[in-house]
Amino acid sequence: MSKENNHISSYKDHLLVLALLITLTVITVAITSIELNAFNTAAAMLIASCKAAIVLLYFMHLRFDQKIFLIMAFLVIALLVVVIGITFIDYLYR
Amino acid sequence: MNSNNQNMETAIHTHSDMHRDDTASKLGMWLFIFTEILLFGGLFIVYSVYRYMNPVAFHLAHEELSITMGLINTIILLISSATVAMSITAIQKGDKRLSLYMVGATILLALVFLINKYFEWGSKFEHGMYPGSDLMDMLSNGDMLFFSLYFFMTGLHGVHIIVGMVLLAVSWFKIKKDAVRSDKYALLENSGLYWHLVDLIWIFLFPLFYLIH
Amino acid sequence: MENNHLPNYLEYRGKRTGLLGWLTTTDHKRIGLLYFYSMMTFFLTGAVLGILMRLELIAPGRQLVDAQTYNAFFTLHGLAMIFLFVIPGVGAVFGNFMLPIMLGAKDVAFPKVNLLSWYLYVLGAIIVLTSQFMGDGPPDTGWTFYAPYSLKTQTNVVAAVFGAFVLGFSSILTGLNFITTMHRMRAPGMGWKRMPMFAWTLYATGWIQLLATPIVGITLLMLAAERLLGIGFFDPAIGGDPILFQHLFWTYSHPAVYIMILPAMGVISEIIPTFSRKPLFGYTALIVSSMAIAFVGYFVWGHHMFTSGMSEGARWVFSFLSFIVAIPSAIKVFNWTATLYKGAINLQTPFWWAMAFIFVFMIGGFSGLVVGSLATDIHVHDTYFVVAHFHYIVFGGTGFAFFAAMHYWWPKIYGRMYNTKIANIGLLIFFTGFNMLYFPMFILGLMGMPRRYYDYLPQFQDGNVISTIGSWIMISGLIIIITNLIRAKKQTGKIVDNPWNGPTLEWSIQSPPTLENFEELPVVTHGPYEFK
Amino acid sequence: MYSGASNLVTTTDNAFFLIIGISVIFFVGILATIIWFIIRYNKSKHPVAEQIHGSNTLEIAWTIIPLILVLVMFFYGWSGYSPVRNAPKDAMRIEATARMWSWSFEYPNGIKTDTLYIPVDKPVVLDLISVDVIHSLYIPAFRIKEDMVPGRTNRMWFIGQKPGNYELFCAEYCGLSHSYMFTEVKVLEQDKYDAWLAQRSDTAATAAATADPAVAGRRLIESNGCLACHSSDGTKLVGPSFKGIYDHKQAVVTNGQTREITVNDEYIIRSIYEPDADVVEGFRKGQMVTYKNQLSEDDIKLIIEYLKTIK
Ligand code: HEA
Ligand code: HEA
Ligand code: HEC
Ligand code: CUA
Ligand SMILES: [Cu+2]
Repeated sequence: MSKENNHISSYKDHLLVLALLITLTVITVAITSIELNAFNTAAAMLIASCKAAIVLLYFMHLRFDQKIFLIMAFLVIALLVVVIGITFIDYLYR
Repeated sequence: MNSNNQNMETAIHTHSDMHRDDTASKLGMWLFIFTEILLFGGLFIVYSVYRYMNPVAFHLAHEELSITMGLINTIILLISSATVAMSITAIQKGDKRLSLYMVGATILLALVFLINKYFEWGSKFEHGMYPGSDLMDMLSNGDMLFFSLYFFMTGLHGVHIIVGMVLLAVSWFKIKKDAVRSDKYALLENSGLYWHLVDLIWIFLFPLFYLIH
Repeated sequence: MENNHLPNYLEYRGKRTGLLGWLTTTDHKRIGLLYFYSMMTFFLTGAVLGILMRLELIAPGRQLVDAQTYNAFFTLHGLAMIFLFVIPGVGAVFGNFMLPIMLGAKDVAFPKVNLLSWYLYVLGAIIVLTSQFMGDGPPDTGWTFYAPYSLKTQTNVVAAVFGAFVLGFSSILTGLNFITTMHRMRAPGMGWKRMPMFAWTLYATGWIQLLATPIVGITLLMLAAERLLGIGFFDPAIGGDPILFQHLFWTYSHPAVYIMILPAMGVISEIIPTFSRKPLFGYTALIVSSMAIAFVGYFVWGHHMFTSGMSEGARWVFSFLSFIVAIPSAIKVFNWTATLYKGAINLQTPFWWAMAFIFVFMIGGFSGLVVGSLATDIHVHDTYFVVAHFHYIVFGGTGFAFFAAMHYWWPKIYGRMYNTKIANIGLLIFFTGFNMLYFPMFILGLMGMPRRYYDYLPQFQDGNVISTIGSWIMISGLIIIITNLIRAKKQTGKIVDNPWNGPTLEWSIQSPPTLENFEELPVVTHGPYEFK
Repeated sequence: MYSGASNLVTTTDNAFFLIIGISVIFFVGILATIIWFIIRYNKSKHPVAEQIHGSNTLEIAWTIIPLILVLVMFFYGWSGYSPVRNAPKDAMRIEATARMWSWSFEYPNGIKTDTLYIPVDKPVVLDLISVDVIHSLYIPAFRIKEDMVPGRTNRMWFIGQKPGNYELFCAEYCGLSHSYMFTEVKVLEQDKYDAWLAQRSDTAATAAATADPAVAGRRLIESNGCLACHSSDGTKLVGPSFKGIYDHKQAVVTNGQTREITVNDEYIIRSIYEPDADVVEGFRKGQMVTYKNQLSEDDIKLIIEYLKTIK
């Protein structure tokens, strides 16, 4: 803001992003309604992650803001993923 | 001594105004969002572990939820995310009226989301499915875990919706009173960030509870 | 006023005065003191419980209280010491007071949020303490709240859990505040590589507070929901997994031990250069090691669960990582030692405290290696060996650093000097008592005495008697130390701005500081530990 | 140390000595250095400090050396622990059940005891079962411990290598009488063990068939750990005393309502199968867990016969 962040996204961009998100949502519903077994979960989570990334980058402005926010957000999410992974070292190999 | 102190008082006030640091408050909000991500992260761990341990029960239980309801709510939240983002663009461009409309629309959409949720939960309650009910006690282990998580996670998400609405409502009044304006909109921006977080969490809750099997 | 001092923050009168002035203050220094006074109250509560437990354990069989009361004692003792004393501990008291000054700032980034944290702290504490008197009696789960016992017991667990949840909130807000302060409020010229070590350790701590606390928050919330609403998460009777509770609990509570120790290490890193008149040896290495402790410390939680029936692979990974996390601590100890080399060592009370810290911290840390190793932990897990480990490192580490910080910054905070001779004697007695109290516990643990035991077999008595006597010696030391400090606070006399010739910014201003800390914004031109 | 009581003692104690040994060397070394510096570079002797900022060589050295040492420690800990996991196939199986606050051990031939009897030099696998909360079976002399988690079965195994009696503790906090949840392991020579087993199966069988049902009932009460909570002499423990209980009029709380009942067969069966259905006034719900899977109705009949005898 003020000096540090003067990028203003246009209304059109917001609407485009929204359209993209809704499309992705419809796609997940479609994909998961057909039987794909394990792939099902993977596809749903992959699309959810894409949607989350879009929200973070555009709606939450990470793409245009100072890089530090992007780095922090990335590290935090990576941390969560590693924690889930380590927890599963227990559950997968019991 | 007394007058000395008086001077100090005023000195602080002018000072703190001069040193308004919007980036600091944005950083603060981001840090808070990280905390929230980990808060739900804990629940995601629980969810994934129990899903792993009870795949069949989770599959069957999820069919009790209505995909249509979930889909509608997802789209509502996505739109509300866009409206709040546009309200920020509007305030940045100095368009107070549009900004007010957009924040208003966001709050309204949030309300619709909650009403939707109310009916969704309500229909479960009608069938005797609510925390602590006899029906719930009779469920098989996996079903019990699924619905416990369902109520807990969507419930906690609902609480976040309400907090977000309060923040947005405050922003609305501040915009109205010109306390939030084109050169000073940190409050709106931060409320917007918080609102996007609420959306972000739902983006994961939706497939986890309604879709995957 | 003496010495032409400007009115300091203690004398300053704003809109509200007296008690109300304190309770509505947003001044980081006053908030630091609010934390200090409330924390000492809780510490003494926990400490008295510790003494009572030691009395009970002086001989097998019933001495003072019955088993239920004893179980409630160690639960409250653990809760008070961990959640009310060492977790906020050094950070909330000395971090609040010193961090902005060390950075050359007027206050923290969000002074009102800072006050809110304190209120949440007190609220959480009150909830935890009232849980003792409400409902069906004091909780008796141990501070770890392991399910399913915590789901089954009839005692008032929900309130205690909820109190811990509120305390977590307070801790998160403090971390958030400090991190933002360090990112945004450093004085001109104070680059990241010019921040004092204490600030750096608070930075690392802040991240743990932010990213680990919510996990225990949500876990405790689930536990409360399970007890109140009967929805199932952890009860095996409905398919829940009690081990998952342990995973989530320790995902926070292991990082939490680094919340406790990192600021303490920061204090030691301030004291040693000041009294050796030398820059901190390996400043960069110390920064890296702080961040490494915070980071790796996040992934070792499973070492509390080696006997729980975790998978083999998980035991392997957690043991391995536990050893890795010892390395950054080792680096710190080596650098502190090296800082003394070719210094001009000034043997003052804070320095002695720092040395006592290193002594007990090493013992605590080395015993951490024993419990981090698989074969040996199978034997000593949940025995007095672990009790000895964590008292050495929590009390000996964080507690000693807390006292070291008190002795180091007392003149800065109150502008009064204590009697150093009495302080040294107090320390000596305290140190002797401390080792006598906790060292026998190592032996008891190796002999196989389990912890949380109200009663024990006769062969364990010798160790317990020595330990109990040690606790009395330690009380005597502590009473000397505390009265000495309180007397200093009251006594009038010359105010010393910089009694130790400290190099960092807090020593460049008057003691006690003025409300705004600096009359004019300092401009920093060199690293934190430059002498002459 | 190195008592050789079980097959795990040597490896575990080796790990102890290695870790403690390295630690003591470092501890003494660092302490000596500090003391030396304090004396040598005291302000009075060395008034002007040299402004040294650090040394990369040293930093690397004291990262790498401890790293290697901890890896060695890790390795010893790991290798000392590995045998704990791999039980031999031919090991003897015993089912160990923990409940608040007693132990029960069931042998392959169906005998139950509250003390663990094992033959010397024979691998023994314990299936660890808990019926209520987490307990932990700990035999200090054997250097072994594993939690007993309700809802799942953990395992441990060991070889008792020296005949004798060893303590067995509950190491995981499990409520009021956690510290009294204590029993013994008796390691017997093979022939003595066989004799014990024969005698036990004998008495168990005869007791069930011929002897006084009250004696059999008493044995059941002992082996199922009822006495952890119920005394037979009128003392109030966690649960009401068994003394004079039969035919006694009792106030109980059922679904929140207090009512008066007479203790009879039906009520006792209910108390044992659904302890929370009627809660005796002045006692706490949720302490006693159902014995549905442990005691048959016939068993309870015997217990009742015994209860009738203590007036
Ligand atoms: C301030 C808090 C604190 C700190 C800093 C630590 C530090 C460490 N802790 Fe500790 N721990 C606790 C607080 C803390 N702990 C508490 C409260 C519990 C009990 C909880 C409960 O159950 O109630 C516990 C329990 C605990 C356990 C579980 C024991 C059990 O229940 O069975 C383990 C197991 O691995 C462990 C390991 C370690 C290790 C490896 C370190 C390491 O970080 C230590 C590193 C330090 C050193 C190694 C010493 C300095 C180094 C040198 C002088 C150089 C030479 C070094 C080498 C050659 C390596 N701790
Ligand atoms: C910072 C943390 C901290 C501190 C400082 C202490 C301090 C003490 N602890 Fe601590 N302890 C824990 C953290 C801590 N403890 C934790 C986390 C547990 C685990 C709980 C659990 O199992 O859940 C535990 C468990 C624990 C046990 C094991 C209980 C069991 O497993 O059965 C014991 C037993 O001796 C004990 C003793 C003591 C004693 C005697 C002190 C003393 O050193 C206290 C020092 C204080 C004084 C010496 C008194 C000072 C008083 C004055 C100056 C005022 C004078 C007033 C009077 C004399 C009335 N503690
Ligand atoms: C963990 C402790 C515990 C154990 C072990 C235990 N009980 Fe109980 N028992 C209780 C408590 C507490 C009550 C009272 C509350 C209730 O009725 O549930 C009780 C109540 C009873 C009653 C009703 C008593 C009355 O006065 O009406 C009977 C009969 C009984 N138990 C039998 C047994 C038998 C037989 C066993 C062993 C096979 C046993 N109990 C093991 C705790 C225990
Ligand atoms: Cu069973 Cu402790
Ligand atoms: Cu740990």
